[in-house]
Amino acid sequence: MKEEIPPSEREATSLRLSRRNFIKGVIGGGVAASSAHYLFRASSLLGESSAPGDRLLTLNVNGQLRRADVMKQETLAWTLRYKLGLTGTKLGCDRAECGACTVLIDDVPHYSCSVLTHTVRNKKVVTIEGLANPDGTLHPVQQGVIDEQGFQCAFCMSGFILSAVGYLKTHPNPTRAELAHGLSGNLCRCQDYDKILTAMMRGAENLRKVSRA
Amino acid sequence: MGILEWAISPLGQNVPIHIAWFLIWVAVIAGMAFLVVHAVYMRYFAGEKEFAGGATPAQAAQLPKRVPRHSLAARLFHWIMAAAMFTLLFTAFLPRVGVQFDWVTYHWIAGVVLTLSILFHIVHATFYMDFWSIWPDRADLEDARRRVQRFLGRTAALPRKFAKYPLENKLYHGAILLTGLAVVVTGVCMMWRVRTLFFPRNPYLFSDLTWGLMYVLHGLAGVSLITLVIVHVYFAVRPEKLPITASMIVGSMSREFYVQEHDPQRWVVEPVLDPEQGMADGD
Amino acid sequence: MPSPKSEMQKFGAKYKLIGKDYPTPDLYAKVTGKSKYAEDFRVDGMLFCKLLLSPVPHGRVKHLDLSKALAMPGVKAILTQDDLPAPADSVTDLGVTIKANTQGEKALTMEPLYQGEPILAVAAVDEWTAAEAIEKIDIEFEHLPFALDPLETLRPRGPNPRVEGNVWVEEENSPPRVGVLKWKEEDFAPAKYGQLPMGKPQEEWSYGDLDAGFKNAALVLDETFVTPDTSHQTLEPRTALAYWQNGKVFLHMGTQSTVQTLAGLGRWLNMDRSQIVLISEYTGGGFGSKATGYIFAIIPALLAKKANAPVMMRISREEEHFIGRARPGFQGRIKAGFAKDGRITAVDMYAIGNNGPYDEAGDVGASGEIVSLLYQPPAMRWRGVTVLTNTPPRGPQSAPGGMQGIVMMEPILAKAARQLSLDHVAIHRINSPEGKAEWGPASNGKRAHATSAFLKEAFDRGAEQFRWKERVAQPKRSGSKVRGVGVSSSCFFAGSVGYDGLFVIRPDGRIAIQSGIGNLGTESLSDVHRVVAEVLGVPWEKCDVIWGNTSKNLPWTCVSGGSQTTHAMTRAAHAAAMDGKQKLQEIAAKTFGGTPEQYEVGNEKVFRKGGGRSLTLAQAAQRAIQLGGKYDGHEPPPDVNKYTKTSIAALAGQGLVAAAKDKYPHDGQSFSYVASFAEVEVDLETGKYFLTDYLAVADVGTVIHPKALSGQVLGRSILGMGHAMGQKWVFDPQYGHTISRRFYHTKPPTILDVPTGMQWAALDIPDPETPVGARGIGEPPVGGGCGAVLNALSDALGDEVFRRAPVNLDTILTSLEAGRPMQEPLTAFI
Amino acid sequence: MAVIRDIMPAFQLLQPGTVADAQKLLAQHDADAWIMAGGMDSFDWLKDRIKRPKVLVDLSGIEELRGIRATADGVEIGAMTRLSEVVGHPLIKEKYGLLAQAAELVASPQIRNQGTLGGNVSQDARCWYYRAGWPCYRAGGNICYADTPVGRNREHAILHAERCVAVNPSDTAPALIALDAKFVVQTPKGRQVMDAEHYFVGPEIDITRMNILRPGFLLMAIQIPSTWAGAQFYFEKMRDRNVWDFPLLNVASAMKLSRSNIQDIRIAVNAAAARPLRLKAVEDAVRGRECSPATGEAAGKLAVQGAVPLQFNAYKIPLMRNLVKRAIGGVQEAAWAS
Repeated sequence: MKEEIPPSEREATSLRLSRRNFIKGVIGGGVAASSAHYLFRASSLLGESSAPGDRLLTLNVNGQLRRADVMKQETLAWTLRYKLGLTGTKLGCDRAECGACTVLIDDVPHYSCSVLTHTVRNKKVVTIEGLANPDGTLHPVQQGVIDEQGFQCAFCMSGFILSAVGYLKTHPNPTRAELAHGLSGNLCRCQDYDKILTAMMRGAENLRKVSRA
Repeated sequence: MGILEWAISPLGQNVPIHIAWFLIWVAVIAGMAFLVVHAVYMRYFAGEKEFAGGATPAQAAQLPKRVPRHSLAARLFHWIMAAAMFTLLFTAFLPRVGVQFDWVTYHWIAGVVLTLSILFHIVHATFYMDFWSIWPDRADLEDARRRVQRFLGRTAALPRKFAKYPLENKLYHGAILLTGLAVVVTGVCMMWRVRTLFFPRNPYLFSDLTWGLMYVLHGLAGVSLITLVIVHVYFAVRPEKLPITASMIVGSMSREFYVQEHDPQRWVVEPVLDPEQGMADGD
Repeated sequence: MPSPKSEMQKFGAKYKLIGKDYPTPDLYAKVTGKSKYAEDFRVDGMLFCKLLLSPVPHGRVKHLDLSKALAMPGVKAILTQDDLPAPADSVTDLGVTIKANTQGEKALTMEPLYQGEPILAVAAVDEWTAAEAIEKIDIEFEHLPFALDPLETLRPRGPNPRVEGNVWVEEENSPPRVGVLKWKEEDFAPAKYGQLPMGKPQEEWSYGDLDAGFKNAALVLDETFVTPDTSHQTLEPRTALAYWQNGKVFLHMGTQSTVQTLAGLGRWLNMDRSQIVLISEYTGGGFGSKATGYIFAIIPALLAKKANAPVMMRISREEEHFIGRARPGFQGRIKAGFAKDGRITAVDMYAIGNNGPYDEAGDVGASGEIVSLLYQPPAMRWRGVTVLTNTPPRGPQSAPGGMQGIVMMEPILAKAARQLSLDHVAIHRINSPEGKAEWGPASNGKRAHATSAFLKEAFDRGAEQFRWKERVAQPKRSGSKVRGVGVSSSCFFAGSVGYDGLFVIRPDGRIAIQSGIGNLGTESLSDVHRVVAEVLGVPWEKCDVIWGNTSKNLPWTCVSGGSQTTHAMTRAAHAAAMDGKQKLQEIAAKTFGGTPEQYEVGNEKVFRKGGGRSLTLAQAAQRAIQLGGKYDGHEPPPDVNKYTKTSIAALAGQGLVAAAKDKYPHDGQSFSYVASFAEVEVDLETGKYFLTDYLAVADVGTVIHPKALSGQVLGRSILGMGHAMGQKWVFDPQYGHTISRRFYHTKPPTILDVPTGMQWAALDIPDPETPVGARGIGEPPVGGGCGAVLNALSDALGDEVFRRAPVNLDTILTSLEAGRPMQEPLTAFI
Repeated sequence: MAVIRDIMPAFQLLQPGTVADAQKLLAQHDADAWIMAGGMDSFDWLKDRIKRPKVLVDLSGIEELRGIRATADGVEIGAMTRLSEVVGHPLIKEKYGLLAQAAELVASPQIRNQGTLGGNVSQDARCWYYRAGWPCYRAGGNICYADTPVGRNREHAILHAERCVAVNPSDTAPALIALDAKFVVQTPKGRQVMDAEHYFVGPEIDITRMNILRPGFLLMAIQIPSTWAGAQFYFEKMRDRNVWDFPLLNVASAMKLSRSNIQDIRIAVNAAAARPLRLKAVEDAVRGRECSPATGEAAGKLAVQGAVPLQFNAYKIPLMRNLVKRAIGGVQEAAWAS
């Protein structure tokens, strides 16, 4: 039943398609029931991995270059949470429906549960952990949440904040209704939409103040 | 490679859903192979036909010049059925081999035509025709034995001439009857699975497994029909069988051919007063 | 007509902290992504587990072969029903043993009663291996008859969802058992006309003279209404992580209650609760579905033991749909009589609740109680049946039963207003409870009563703020659009009593408040403890709330559910604060002489009234440690719960330990109330409608934390709106499978489905029966959110469009097209 | 075999940088390859473990498949252009606003940021039986679970259903048909340019596919001729939720008026059948007639001729009738509408 890629086929593929710009990544995920599993899970073993070299990626996350051993079928949300320890990105549905996993990729909000990590090489990923200044000053949108006591359980919060940050980059001065559209790819099951919107509007205001300053 | 396609039903059971489509090619190849083998046999190995008995010249003289063989009704049935069968086979299998078109409607309409024509044929053959003429009798089996023995170089009595239908013809009819009934019965049930004019669609008439088996049977019978049709067409165009083929069009065969192949005791043809004129009613 | 955003409401005029906004202590961690929910923890050597779910709605495993799965490298253990401990009996605080229900839900089963029920769990080095192992498992089921729709199984020869029957039968002194309830064929006659059949009920009660009520009515309406089954679908699935250390199991999971979850875990694991450490600092929503945890959390715990390694069980959204609980849908019918002025004369109510296969949800019973309180019928009969079906298990969801009762009743009230030519607010107002309003059936000849009710005031305030009269007067139809406005009453139980408060004034002068409340975002976790700071006159910045870990010495606390926390725990906090104050005064008296009464507490000091010597809190704490005994926790108060005593013992010597049980008097049952107002705009050519405005006015007693309250009032309103606007379950009746598995099928409301400027208000009238005057708010708005939208729709479209919720454009369009209701009247799960 | 969902099985990930390379890879892996554009549809199939390609060919690295270019006769949009780029592009907004409107109503902002125009038009059916992995016709089986005496088929087809009653859920497809767009498809035998409506396939022709793409085929670009640039457009999508929902029905039309008469028109609907339907009979009937509510009314009635409702989707008939009516005759806006 499982689709294991025989090594011979992998090599053949690599050989036949050796032109330089041809393939940016060839080797299969190669998990299945092989020993590769152990390699993946013990991702601390990065250096001694006998896995194919191109499973090793350098990712630009929150302004830092991070190395990770990433399976081909691995989603960005998984890599962030389980390989890079950035658990602020939540998995609510894993199906691009709830938005809890929203991160910025090159400043644009994406559902990280539905992005293969191998497709974000050379891109800039920003998660909730990367918003505040290193000195601890919160991002204006984060500050908006504090100001307005936005959100209840907050499982959706990082996704909402990143959606707002992404949206505000292109629409710095939205109306309440416009911002609601900008945030509409995120679901809040506490249904705290009114307070969230108020907090995000406050965030937009904070952001305008900061950028004016 | 299995000969069936399986699927997991919503309840987690493995159920067959239809035959594997490569069987289409198996059937085509089988038909062609038969054709080649038979043609080679006929060309190189078959001896002259030898018969015992048959009509005496006197008897022959009393026969009409054209011996009636198939009634108009029988011929209509045959050709309608043939048209339906070809439509069914092409609509069923062409899309499977890559020729895509809106096939289902044609398929079920042809299926209805086939079903009705077969129903007609069953009634007609049972009540208006010599019902037993198409079934192998003891003489057929005995003659078949004799022919095999003689082919193998053993001594055996000469086989007799045929009744209305040679044994091969009867066997073929038997095969087509089985496969035909299988496709028709399953096909009629399958009409509940699609939208037709006749009844509300209800794919839950039977259990998933029963349906699966039905589709498999329909498919197996269907591909068998490919082979059978190839064989049938092949015989129809073989030179020595052409008079029989022609009789399916015009309804009769020549007195000579009748005398040569058939045994008037086994296929009784009413003598006519003026053998040069017309022919008696066939059935 | 969008109403102007309400002016900033001012609360807590006589308080420093109560009624004021403040950033809650969990907020910074949440906003920076540092807050850790169950799935955010990592343990060395952690395995992952995946579940094999039943593909059949009712069956038995007749063949199971695990060998190929177990042979896979990386597969560490497989857990089945055989590995589960027998469910333990439970012992109440009063020492009464409650026998375990052997027919209740198990974490894993070989006799699945709904499609999606967990059969077994595989622990492996990663999820990919676990998933492939599951695919290698050979499993076959014997198929048994199943029932999805309560009415189907109540029919004389209808299928039973369980081999033993289709309802729970109460037994004296033993756990309930599954039995059979079938109605007669003739009972089903009304179904032909779309009316609910009403055969033999399981339970019934009545009060007042029903016949006279109907006889004297100017108008009698008899309406059948069907409400949807709706998943809680908390955004955090019920993921759990477990590991064992020194015989103790450490469980990370999302749960609404911290302290109250231990009991369930102890029972399910058949372990002493002292051997269980629950870590649940952040919970991604509950809405009732995680009130006291969930049984599936024991799967990783038992697997961790079997595999001798930590196990993370990540629950997928689809699994959450199956095991994550849902509100029971009702098939209900109410006959109500009205006097000319709209006052209800009698209510005859019948409710059938779809329970799923396991433990009975209390919704059916609560529905009658809430209707009896909220609409104050002078005579009422309530009958109910809770029917088992082969659908995912139900559980309490915000305003369990109350919401369904309100949703059955509200369309009738609106219809009556139209038929009697009455104003909708007026008909709600005239039937509203007030003061110590009576509710429920009589017991020993006396009906119970509420602590207070100010719903009429809420309607008055709301009508003004919503500009109700203007809106009613405005034109209804323009172009292809038609507008409608609706109001709804709403209420629910809002408080319990008798829990403990506990805090320590530390030698550094800070106050460590021990909170056994769960953190699911309502902020009651810290809000209620503002009372401690308020009473002691301590700045909030000097208070540390300790929460979310049962090894951190927490006091006996109510279940964080059912809107009881704010009420129960402000009382407990108040009691503990008074104890702390008393102890400070005593310490001062012991230190400086005089009597405790001569000392005052304030400004982080205890000082002699009128000036003089004082001790800072830090000094007092050091003094308390010197004094020992009751002051530093070495002698706990005698009447606190034994759980609290254990915590006090652990805290003893760390400072001034203040602890007390809430023994404040309490006359009546606490309820909170909401008056809801909604406006919709319907496009008659498409049936599509938009909710254009909404206002909820809450009577929740004293407002503790306005922003948190606003989140609850509007958030729970939206939860109710979801029931009106689209949330539902759909099953395929042939296979008994859930086919609405995704959010785009079950349709929880999005931010664009609700008005961008919703409004709320709170009366801020203290409840007279509790020291701070605060009642809970989680549940009360839900029925109003749904009822107001439904009533606005019928205002726009008339009475003949819908007879069930949710109402979608398809319903509206086909009914308008046909000129009569075109919805399936009774069938569940359409 | 027991079934498990929500774990994406392993596959080989190939990320070609050019179309030529992609073609080679597709030729090499043939039916084993799965083409991923934005992935918004692909991930569902993969995570459910229902489709198990050995090879995933990710097209996101192919620059030549992206971008919006003005051409001599209109505009060409690369198949891999993100929906949000389509929505925001000045040329599209200005001249082909119909497409921008349609694209803006797709799912949610994040999905529009990742989903592509090519992916949106090529997406698979959303029938909940099919998506549950049940062995229906579309999945290669022999049954339609939605059209049974008890099937739940509120979202399903009212027109041209043939065994399968699933619908095409694309929002941009009808807009492209109305704009008379041409689809450029690279096949192993060469490049084909076809009318938008010929890109889509109904179940009567191929019950397992929504469009003409077969293994080795690649949708390259969509060309919109200037014929309908700046015409009078109408797009309306009906859905249950106001974001992240598939259409219950949508309509797209482009109309040229000469004074108050309809000089020419193209109109299409989707979610009514397994492929987006161009309503040619309606176009022919209203061409030359006055653009008025009465014409709209007649057009609406004509549009739904032959519609066959299932048990739960009868509403789609008046809905389609009224949407077509509005597309041609206009909407009566409420006086109070903001």
